[in-house]
Amino acid sequence: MPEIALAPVEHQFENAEQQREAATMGMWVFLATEALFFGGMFLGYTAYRTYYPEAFAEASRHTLVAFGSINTAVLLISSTVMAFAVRAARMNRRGLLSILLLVTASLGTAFLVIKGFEYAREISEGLLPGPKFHIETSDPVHAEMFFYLYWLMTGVHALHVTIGVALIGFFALRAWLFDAFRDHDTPIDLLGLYWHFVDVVWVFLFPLIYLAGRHS
Amino acid sequence: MTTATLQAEPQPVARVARTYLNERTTIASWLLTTDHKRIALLYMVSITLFFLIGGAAATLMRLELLTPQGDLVASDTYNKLFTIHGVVMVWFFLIPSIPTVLGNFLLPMMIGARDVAFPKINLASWYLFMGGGAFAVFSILSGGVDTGWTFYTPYSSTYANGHVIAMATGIFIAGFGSIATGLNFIVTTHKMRAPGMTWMKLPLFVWSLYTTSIILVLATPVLAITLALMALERAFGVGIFNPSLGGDPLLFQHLFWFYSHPAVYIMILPGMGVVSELITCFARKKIFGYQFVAAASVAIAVLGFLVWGHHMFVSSQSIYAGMIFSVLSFMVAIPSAIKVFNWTATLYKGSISFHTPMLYALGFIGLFTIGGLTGLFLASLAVDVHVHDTYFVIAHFHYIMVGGMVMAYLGALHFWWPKITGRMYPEWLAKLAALSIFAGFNLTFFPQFILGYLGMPRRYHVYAPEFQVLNVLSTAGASILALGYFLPLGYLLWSWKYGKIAGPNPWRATGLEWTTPSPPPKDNFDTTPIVTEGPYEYDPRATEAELRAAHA
Amino acid sequence: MNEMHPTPRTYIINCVALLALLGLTIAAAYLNLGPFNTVVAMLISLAKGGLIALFFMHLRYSKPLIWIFAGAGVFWLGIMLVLALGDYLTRGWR
Amino acid sequence: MRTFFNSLFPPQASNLAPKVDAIYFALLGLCGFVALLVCLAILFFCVRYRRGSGADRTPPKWRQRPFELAWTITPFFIFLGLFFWAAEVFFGMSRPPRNATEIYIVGKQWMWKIQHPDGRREINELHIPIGQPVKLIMTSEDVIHDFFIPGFRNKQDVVPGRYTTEWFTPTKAGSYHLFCAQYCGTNHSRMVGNIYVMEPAEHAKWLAGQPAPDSLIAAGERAFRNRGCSGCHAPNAAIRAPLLDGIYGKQVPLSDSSLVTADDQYLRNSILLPNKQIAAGYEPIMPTFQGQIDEQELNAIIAYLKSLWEGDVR
Ligand code: HEA
Ligand code: HEA
Ligand code: HEC
Ligand code: CUA
Ligand SMILES: [Cu+2]
Repeated sequence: MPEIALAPVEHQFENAEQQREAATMGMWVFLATEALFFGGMFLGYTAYRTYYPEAFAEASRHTLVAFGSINTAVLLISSTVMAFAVRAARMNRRGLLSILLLVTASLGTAFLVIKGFEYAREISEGLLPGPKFHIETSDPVHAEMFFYLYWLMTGVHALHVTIGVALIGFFALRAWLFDAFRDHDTPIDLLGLYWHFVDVVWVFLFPLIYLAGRHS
Repeated sequence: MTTATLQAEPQPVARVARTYLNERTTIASWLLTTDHKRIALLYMVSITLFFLIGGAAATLMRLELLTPQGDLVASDTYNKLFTIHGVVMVWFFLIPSIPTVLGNFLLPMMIGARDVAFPKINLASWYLFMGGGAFAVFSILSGGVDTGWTFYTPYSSTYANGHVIAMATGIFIAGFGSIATGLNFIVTTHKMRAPGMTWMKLPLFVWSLYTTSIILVLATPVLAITLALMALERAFGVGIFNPSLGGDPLLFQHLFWFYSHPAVYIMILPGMGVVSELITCFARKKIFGYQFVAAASVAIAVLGFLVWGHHMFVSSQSIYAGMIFSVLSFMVAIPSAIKVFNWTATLYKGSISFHTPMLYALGFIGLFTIGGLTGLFLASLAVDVHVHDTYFVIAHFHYIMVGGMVMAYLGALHFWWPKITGRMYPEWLAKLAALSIFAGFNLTFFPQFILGYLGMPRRYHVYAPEFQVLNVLSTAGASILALGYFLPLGYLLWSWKYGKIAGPNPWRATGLEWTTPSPPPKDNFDTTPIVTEGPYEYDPRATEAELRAAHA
Repeated sequence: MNEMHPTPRTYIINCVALLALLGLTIAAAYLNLGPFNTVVAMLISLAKGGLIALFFMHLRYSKPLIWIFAGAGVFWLGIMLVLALGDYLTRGWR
Repeated sequence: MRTFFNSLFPPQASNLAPKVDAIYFALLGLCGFVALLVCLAILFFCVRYRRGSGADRTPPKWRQRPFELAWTITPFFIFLGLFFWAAEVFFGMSRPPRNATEIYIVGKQWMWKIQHPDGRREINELHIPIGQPVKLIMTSEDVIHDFFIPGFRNKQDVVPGRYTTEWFTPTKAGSYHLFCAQYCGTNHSRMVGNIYVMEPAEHAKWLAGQPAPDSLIAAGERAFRNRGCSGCHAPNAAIRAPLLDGIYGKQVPLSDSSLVTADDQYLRNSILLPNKQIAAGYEPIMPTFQGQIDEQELNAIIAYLKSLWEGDVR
């Protein structure tokens, strides 16, 4: 993530405008790299799903669509709150900013907790690939492939959520204690971009994982 | 020759000027610096060390290949040697070489900025690079890795012995260093240009760094996730690439080459940028077709992403995919052709002098052309079936990477050495080195084309006896090459202390970096420059007239 | 950048739209549309991602340069998927 | 002179070799010409316009654009031509003729196991008669290998978990190198062998000298019985399973209402991953034989299933 400027304008920049534009652009470039980082796994998923659609559909039916849907809603709402937080920062409303950030972070935490329950259930049902993996389907080999990809993709995503929650919490604290973002809202802007990106990734993960085989 | 040199009079130094070098001198001031010029030097020292490691492995390999039997080292050792050689040379030397050393040093100066956009991230990228390097060195010292630099599954993930995971971690971490550098360069080029420095006034070196950065940023993350998946498969038996768990080993190859083919353009574009600078300066001529050369860089960066499957023609990928990748591979050669022809045309009616950097630049054009043209052989499907994974491929890429990029790196080092250190290198010694590198290089790698078409597979520790003669030639060449590389190592260090004082612009080159003192002060420019002229306002006739005047 | 900014109203509408699309995608998944299930799901995801990018990430109010970089990630991802699937889908052809 | 040439150029011993070499020489000529042109131009300019040479340096009047267009478009068409030529030959390389002898190859670290249709086996050696097209059906027991015969200009990766094919018609008697060309571990460079191309008469003599083989089909039939396949797939079996007579080459309807051609890969999958594709109208009860049947036995079974083939669709 581009660094968070503490001094209003660092020595290499001419003015604050240039500094903000540079930081915003840096963040977008970073998000492009993130997209391709996830992209590698998406390619794996797409390739195997086109080859083994039945196995993937059956395996997908073993996931908990209710949990997944709730989690999607949680993330979407947290994104909305984050958008308001960015707005609060721009308006220099420190109290509102820290509260909104805290709400966002709590929603993120809720997402992780729900995901944690899901993981626990899947482990107990033998859906964690490995020696104990067990699934009642006609093509267990590729059902297991689905679950490799499931754990990888949601795992890497959850890691991103965790990082996001930690950062948001930390920023909330700084906003509250030091009023760190008065007239200097770029860091919050960037944080928001990151959080929305994590949300977008999930928006694509959700149908691929939970909805692949619902209709049959 | 002496009259032909156009060096400005050395400037007498009245008092010690404040430069980025002597501004502060503690070790901490180096290790914690955020000055792009110091970071460039940190990188320079580090990649030189890695070059020596990779070169030592190459030396041992070439010695082993003197005889058809495997008598110097065991098979496993040989396999580890070429893995170390490939990994270190690609990720720890060639990819960082010009971008992180000369790019870091010059990019801000060339566009009239005080520093890159994110100096702290710049420093962090060096630490990431060194952290990754530490993992790589650890895995080498603790037993090595024998997968080849391509890490093909399922060999790497299931059957290989050695510290594959440590090596992959090293590359993974260093990869994020690359991403940080690329991100920095992109934003810097977009946002930090001095007033008047429009895109059509950018030096071509900046164009090449910019396009390189685009590749770095969009390709490297795919390598990261690919190696991570491979490591997970190795550590926990995750079966993404493992056929016995229902996976497809070709998926790994697709992902790997999606990164690694664009990565070869990471390795050549900066060299092309350097050559554009050198040719114009030493021919004292505006580059022929500036816009086309710049656009060719962009075209290479984009098209370079469309051809990765040409490494997989015989991998059992679909033959139709093979055909698509083949035709696209031909297309990606067109922008390279544009560059070669424009450089040649630039020489026409120039006023050409042959200082060491120019020798390297001319060497680059010749050797890159040969390497690139043999790339066309490889892109031709039926021919690649025969020469895939033979020494023909080895020769192809060494012609581009060593004959092209390493030459460009050395040329650039010599050209900007006076700017970096404030001193001149010794010209005659440098010319001797350039010539012996050129001769040694061709003797090393030309025979390998023949070997390849004869059918000698690569990664062979023992080989059929009829291949011996050509291998001996190759090893002989490699010894000359090694000596050639040691010369600059010695005299450049020497010149840092004892070289002639260079003055701000010994080549009388255009470009903002030459308007600063040598070595430059910490913030490069006292006042932000305002750019009114194009990047290559050279005039060969004026140069000739001056020369005649000096004679008279 | 400051002149044109989304209002709270925009954010709320956006949020509601996203949740509605979420409902739609779940509902669509239970209909048997044959191969179109995946297509519909991906189209809805694209719409959702687009809304988030346009309004929450302020893409709609950003300079063209930002559009280019946002697009670059998607575009290059597309290259990867299309060309690799070009292999996977034609392997059986003879 | 001949021997000198031979040390620079591999023997041309298959029908493919002249075709590949033709492209190679065309490329050599073309690229040599272009390289020469570029180098001579550079050399000429460097001499003529060396500093202080007194040559005329008035800027030329002509415009740049025509040049740029010329050297963009010319390579474009040359490249297209090259592509089509090489792709045409490549396409031919991937389509074996119908009358080709089918030979099974199994690669494993670090040897080549070869099974002829009549059941003879060889290791790291392959004896074939001149003039008879050969189709290799290859798979690997462990990692990726590559079956490379420089004298034939042919090579193909040998991938675990699936069949790849490669074909050629040997045209010159002699002994040719066989190399493993895909890095496969410690003894990769020792995974080599010889291809012996013989006059048909000599090949027959060689055959006669070999111990009478247990034919591949016979071995397959035995395995089919011993492994219990016949327990389900025999006409009188108690379990309802498809009859396999004549299956090879047929279009098999699957339970997801698609059709597949029953080729080598399909038979292999049916045995190793029976539940991946279910024949329409049957229960998915066939057990998997993954890990129980090794590649050679599998090849024998498939050869046996193919021998049950009647009819003339191929
Ligand atoms: C910097 C590195 C670099 C560069 C720039 C290139 C550039 C090119 N490469 Fe190369 N390549 C590698 C590094 C590089 N390569 C490496 C490392 C490998 C092996 C990896 C491994 O397996 O370990 C490899 C392997 C490789 C293969 C796979 C071989 C195999 O394993 O079977 C192929 C196949 O198509 C290929 C093609 C090309 C082409 C078409 C270009 C083109 O971009 C070249 C374009 C340039 C020119 C063509 C020259 C100038 C043009 C003219 C003067 C024009 C006029 C010409 C005519 C009109 C004929 N390369
Ligand atoms: C990227 C850059 C790069 C560079 C600069 C080089 C440089 C050299 N390489 Fe290459 N090479 C690769 C990239 C590179 N290489 C890659 C990617 C592979 C494929 C690996 C794989 O298959 O996985 C390869 C493979 C490769 C092979 C094929 C191995 C095989 O397949 O079996 C050979 C064989 O000759 C070779 C030789 C050389 C030589 C002689 C040099 C010379 O130019 C090097 C000269 C440098 C020096 C000589 C340094 C001087 C220092 C010393 C001499 C120290 C001496 C000290 C002691 C011995 C104690 N290299
Ligand atoms: C328990 C009974 C059983 C055994 C034992 C068995 N099979 Fe099968 N096999 C079936 C059934 C039922 C099907 C059809 C359903 C399917 O396609 O999976 C089938 C399908 C097949 C097919 C695909 C046929 C088609 O029409 O698509 C092949 C080939 C085959 N078996 C070969 C073998 C071989 C070889 C063996 C022994 C190594 C074997 N089978 C052992 C029950 C069995
Ligand atoms: Cu088998 Cu290399
Ligand atoms: Cu390539």
